[in-house]
Amino acid sequence: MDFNDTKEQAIFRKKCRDWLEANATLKSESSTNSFSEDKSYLDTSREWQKKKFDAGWAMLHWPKEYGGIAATPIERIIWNSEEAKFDVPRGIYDIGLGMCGPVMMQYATEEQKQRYLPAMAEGKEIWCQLFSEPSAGSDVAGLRTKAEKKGDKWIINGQKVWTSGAHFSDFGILVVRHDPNLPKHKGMTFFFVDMKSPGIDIKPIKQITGGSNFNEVYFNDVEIPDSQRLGDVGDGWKVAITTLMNERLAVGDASGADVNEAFKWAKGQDDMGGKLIDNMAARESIADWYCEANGLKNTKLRTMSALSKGDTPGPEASITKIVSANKLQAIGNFGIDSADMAGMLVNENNEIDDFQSAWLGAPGLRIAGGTDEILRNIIAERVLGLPEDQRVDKDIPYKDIPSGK
Amino acid sequence: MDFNDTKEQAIFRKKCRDWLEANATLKSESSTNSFSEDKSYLDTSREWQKKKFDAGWAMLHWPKEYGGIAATPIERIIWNSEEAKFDVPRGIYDIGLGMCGPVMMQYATEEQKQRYLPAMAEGKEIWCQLFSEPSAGSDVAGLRTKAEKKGDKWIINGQKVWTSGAHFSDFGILVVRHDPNLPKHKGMTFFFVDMKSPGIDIKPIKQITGGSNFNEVYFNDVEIPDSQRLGDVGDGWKVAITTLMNERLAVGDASGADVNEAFKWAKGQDDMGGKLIDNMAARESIADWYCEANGLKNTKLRTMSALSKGDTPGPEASITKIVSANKLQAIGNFGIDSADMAGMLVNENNEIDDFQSAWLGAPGLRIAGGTDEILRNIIAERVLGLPEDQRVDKDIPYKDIPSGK
Amino acid sequence: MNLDFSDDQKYLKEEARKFFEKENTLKATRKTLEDKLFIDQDLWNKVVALGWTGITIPEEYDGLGLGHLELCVLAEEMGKVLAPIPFSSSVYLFTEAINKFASEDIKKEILPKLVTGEIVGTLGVTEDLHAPTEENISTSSNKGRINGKKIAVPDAKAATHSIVVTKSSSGIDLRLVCHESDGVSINHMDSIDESRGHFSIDFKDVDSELIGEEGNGWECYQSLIDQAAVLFSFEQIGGAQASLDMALEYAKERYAFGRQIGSFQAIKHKLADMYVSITLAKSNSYYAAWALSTNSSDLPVASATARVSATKAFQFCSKENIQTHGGNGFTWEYDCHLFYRRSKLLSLNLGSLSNWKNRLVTGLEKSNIN
Amino acid sequence: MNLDFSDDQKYLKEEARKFFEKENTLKATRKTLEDKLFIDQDLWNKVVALGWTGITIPEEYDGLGLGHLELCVLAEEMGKVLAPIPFSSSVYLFTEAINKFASEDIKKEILPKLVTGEIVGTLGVTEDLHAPTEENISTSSNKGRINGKKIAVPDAKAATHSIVVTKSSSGIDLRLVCHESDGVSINHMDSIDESRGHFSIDFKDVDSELIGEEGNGWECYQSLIDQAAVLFSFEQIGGAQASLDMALEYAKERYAFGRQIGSFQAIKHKLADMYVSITLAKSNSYYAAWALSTNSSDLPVASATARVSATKAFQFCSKENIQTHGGNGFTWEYDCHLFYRRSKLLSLNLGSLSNWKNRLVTGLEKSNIN
Repeated sequence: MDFNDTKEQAIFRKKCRDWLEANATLKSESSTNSFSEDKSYLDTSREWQKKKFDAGWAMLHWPKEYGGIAATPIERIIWNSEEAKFDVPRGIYDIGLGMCGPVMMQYATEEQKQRYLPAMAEGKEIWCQLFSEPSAGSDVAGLRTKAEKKGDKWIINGQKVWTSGAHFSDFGILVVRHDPNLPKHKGMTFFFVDMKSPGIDIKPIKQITGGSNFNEVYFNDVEIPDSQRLGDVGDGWKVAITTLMNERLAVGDASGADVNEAFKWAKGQDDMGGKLIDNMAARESIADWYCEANGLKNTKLRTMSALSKGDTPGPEASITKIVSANKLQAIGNFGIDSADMAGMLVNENNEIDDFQSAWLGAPGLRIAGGTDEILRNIIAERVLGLPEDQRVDKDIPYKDIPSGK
Repeated sequence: MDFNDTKEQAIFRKKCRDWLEANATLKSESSTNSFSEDKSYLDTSREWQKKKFDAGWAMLHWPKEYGGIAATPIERIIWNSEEAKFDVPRGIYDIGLGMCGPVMMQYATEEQKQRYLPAMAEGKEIWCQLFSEPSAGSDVAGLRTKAEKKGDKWIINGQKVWTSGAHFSDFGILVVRHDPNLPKHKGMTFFFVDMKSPGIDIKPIKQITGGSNFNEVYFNDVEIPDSQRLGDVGDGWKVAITTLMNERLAVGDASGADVNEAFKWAKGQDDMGGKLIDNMAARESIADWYCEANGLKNTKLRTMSALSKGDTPGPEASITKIVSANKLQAIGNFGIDSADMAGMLVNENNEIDDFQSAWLGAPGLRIAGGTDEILRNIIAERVLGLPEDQRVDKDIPYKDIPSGK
Repeated sequence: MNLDFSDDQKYLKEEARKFFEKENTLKATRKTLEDKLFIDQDLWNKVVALGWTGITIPEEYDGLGLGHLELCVLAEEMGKVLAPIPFSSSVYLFTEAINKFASEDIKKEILPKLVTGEIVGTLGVTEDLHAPTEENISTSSNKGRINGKKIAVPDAKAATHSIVVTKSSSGIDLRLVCHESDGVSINHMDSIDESRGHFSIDFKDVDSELIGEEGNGWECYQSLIDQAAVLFSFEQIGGAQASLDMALEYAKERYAFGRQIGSFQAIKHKLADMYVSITLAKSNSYYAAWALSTNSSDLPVASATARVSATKAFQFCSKENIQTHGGNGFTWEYDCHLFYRRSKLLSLNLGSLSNWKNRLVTGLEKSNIN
Repeated sequence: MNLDFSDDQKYLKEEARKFFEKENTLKATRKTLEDKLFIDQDLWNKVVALGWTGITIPEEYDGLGLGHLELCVLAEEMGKVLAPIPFSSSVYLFTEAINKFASEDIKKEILPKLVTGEIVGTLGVTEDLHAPTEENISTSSNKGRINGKKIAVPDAKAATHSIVVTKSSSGIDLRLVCHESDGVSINHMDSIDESRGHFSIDFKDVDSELIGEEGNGWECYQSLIDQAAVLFSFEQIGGAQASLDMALEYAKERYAFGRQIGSFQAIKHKLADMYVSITLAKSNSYYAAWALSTNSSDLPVASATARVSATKAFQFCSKENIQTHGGNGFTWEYDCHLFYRRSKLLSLNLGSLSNWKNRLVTGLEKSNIN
């Protein structure tokens, strides 16, 4: 066991570091680049992506012909850990590069790859993902959006939901139902679509936090050329599931107030009857959260160790979200309660505002990218090898599956 | 709202009280009658039961012809609450009078009722219940024990398990499978059986506590006259389910160390660094347990209020067991931990011994008479009206239901 | 032996339920929150017209002269619909303070106007980002003149008067302030539940009247929140029950994997746990209601027990109601978050959960049940 | 970047697994508990013969001179089978104490015999029904003579020597005692896990030798348990993993309602939660193992973190393993309770969970990560 780089890794890390120092500034208290969706942030994101692309850092694990440098997984980890130390824009390209890129890489024609992948890596074009539907959340395969073949085109009608960045995306990946008479998982087909196509209508969704990071996307007779089909007709689920796996791996640690913020706050909080940190109940909660936070951190380190040995990562991402989203909710609640009645007040105190955001945002994290319940099922079935739930939606035509109203 | 008796209730309570004071002594620190299964305890139990029977208190809600005084539910509650204050033996007759009596009352012939009920009420004959089997626990209806009709007799072969008091019981109620070709719930028939019949073999089960309050009961070609059948052939489940409901109502509060014991202990426990009760973590746990304990107590009071208005009781028993069994386990663990390393030691300190018994006994309470999981299902389905789990064991012959090995 | 409300009280409860339903109150709550109205004035006027602000006020002061049990059943119904009105501030706290501790003159002056709605009250105690204690109160009263600042005061804008917890040479005093007096300035403060407005009140040499004895203000305040905690617990039970009802309805009509999601044990057992938490809280609140209505010496422990269980129940049920609704539960459009927000407001008002747990055990120590 | 054991260490782990399997150790554990043998002498002799008692002992004292990482992998395997041997007492605590703090003479005398098994050690600290503290230790040492009584000392019968935490004029001293010395009497004490014997040791004017400096015994003891906590956490992870494995096997082969019980979400999610708790504990223990093996300044916080997560994981998994087994889990015949009992022993030895949580935060305060 050791936390030192190998000689090669050290050299590579220095290379990353040198370039980053030359082209960006280290994070600090006054760091400005927190994720947002306004124009200015989009622009700085594009600039930074372009800069990285020109230097070969944009998608370093991609083959050279698409703008990468064919880096190893561990080199990619090294780059990410170094880039994370700098005050650079993040988030806009995560879905495109993390989910759409891989699926294009696997299923698009050579010509399409040449056309789309470099533009994606360079940041010229932003991509989004169109899977979930109002009646297909945890059960994504329950999706209804229709695709009808007309000549060499497909006509799409229906509604997608929970699409991040739909309004500033150029393209999207899309899974739809081409035949409701086939069994649920066999009647789907996968496409990529130009988000500027006529008939696409985008409405933002307001969340309980007040923010709007997601959209509803309506399809009214939207035309997609058959050439933009990814995988065979009927392979939609097979293609989608690989993407979903990437999402589950991408869904990282819940950002927001964590044990360090709770600890720091508890050391300062004092009602003249004593410091909160000396309250054994608060103390034990902080200990529990510290164990969870570091359990996740060290689990990631073990995953990297495995990666650097060439093994493939396990189901850590599922664990990470279950643990960190619930921890976030508990810590937010702890911080709010510690201010007693004044815990209600917004904009009085930055730390309390952070605890409130945690408390309001956590419920979404417990749901997005797989609810606590779905993730426990995944762990039980894929990791522990337990049987799947009794299924009533298999081997019968999709249209005959009970769906309420 | 008030906690006073009505005039009639007060008169009745005094009547109970007077008789009890004349025939028993109030509970005290030195009370001796804690449940056990030795001969002496059986004898004192018989004596006390006889005394009550002669005075009409034994089964006061039963009709006069079977030894009761046709008391109202609230009168029964008053009697129980008064008797509970006295140092008298309890437990031996609970199953017989609580479960076997009612089913005999409902299904036996008049002749049989005359023969068995008064003897049961008087305590001359002890009854037990024979439902569970090694392969039929939570799923009681999965039972396998065979009954074959021979002339006017039935021949029983198989094994029952978790039978309390089997070794000192005179009779038992029994549900068996008379036809494995019928669907699971339709192929069962219900009997009462003489526990002294040839072919019955009883083996005690040792629990993790070291005690043995239950038995395995083996049936080898045991003969039961058809006249001892309760309900029609094939009605076994219908008869059993009414009994099981009585059991779920009978399964009371988890006895053992409760919040008062934890509170008392915490006030005394001191490592010279301060009293445990001043540790906010311990303090908050005690508050939580107090809320649970009193929530259950007050729920019972609400049930009695309903009863005294002539309403029928709800699902409180299920709640009681889920909450109190888990509370017992937590309090036991709290008490043990509070003594640090010495919490391991048995027979050093009575209070710690109590916490250890709670910690060792609670796992059984979370299982007996319906596991936490089964009880949550009951609440979800019977109280909240949620759909039952997907069933794969209905409407097919019992013998075709998957059962592992 | 009867731990239940009387038929008359149940009738009043049913009337209240129908009233709030007819008024479409949950919609009004959303509008109040979204438009930052701080209060639904129209709904409040109707509640006053029904005489509910005078329920516990003796008839000699034009009130209905009823008991606290009637207040409990109303509280539960208001909790179910998150009524956006200053009922708790004005009735559970202000009115009780006047009723219990004020001089005959003040009672004569104030109580009748609370019945008519000419006067609406609230109570100001919090000053900083932590629990108020006898030691850390700094708002001063000197010869009846108040100087200082209270924050997070609910409903202060709608209120014409406040009871203010102040520090004087003789200790803690409760003092009555009219919001129209010189030197009073009231400003809105943003909060996580805007369906009930919260405000700061600045006092610059403000004239005031003493409520209760000089120096016994802290005891008075403690007995006031012992009482109010029981009524809050009924609002919390109402909110918890409404959250469970929403979750149940959704679990029955929402399908996934070809089944009602309510047929999956993960959901069934979650909702069963909600039911258990509500049942425990309800039973404890019933007992506390009895203790309140009979002025039992059990009240401090009984109210803390009701408060702790009801706070836990509402927070748990509103949280897991969102989870049961999945993505929809996280949208502004669904009502789940209104209950989640209110559960937090009610858990903080009167003091946080851990403070009440501590208070419960302190009560046990005093009443040494062992 | 490598937070994993080396291939050699993994090989050693696999060897240990095979060894304990061949020895049918879990059966031996049950026999030891049922027959109150306190230790499986035959298994212990074989463990000694394998050289495992000398793993961290330098070669100059006839040890293998390996590091703590090798000890970690062995600990995990011993935890899986609840090995009924004094390994933790003698190796994690006694041997480490001699190795780290004893004089050269004592090392020369003791260490080689620990390798051969002629000497077996334990550590006595507890005196009463609460956590030992620097203040409440009363066993006295005066000019090297010890008077007092230690209780709940694990493996004392099998041990030839003890390290005893004593109070002297200069403060707390660690002192080495030979159990054959005059004035030592050792008596068995009943406990909730008889698969490891616990004893009282009476000291009547017993001769002893100083370990470490006079008066710095408490610091030495603290650093000893910082180290031992890491090794205990690996035993706990082993036990937790074995509990999950039992539950998994049962959930797959047991049928109810015509289905494997492992197909019900109530069971699936319970086992998923076990897996999560084990994964967190394992990762924290790996990090603590690194801190131990490199003598990092992180050790106090890292070991407390491993200790707290591993204690929670083993207690949770052994408890819910019984629940998963239903009625069978509550029988003496099934092995579930052996793990439940051991989870409690390991959670108390070195001090209770809440003490370790407190210790963790104290460590954070010292290392002021903020």
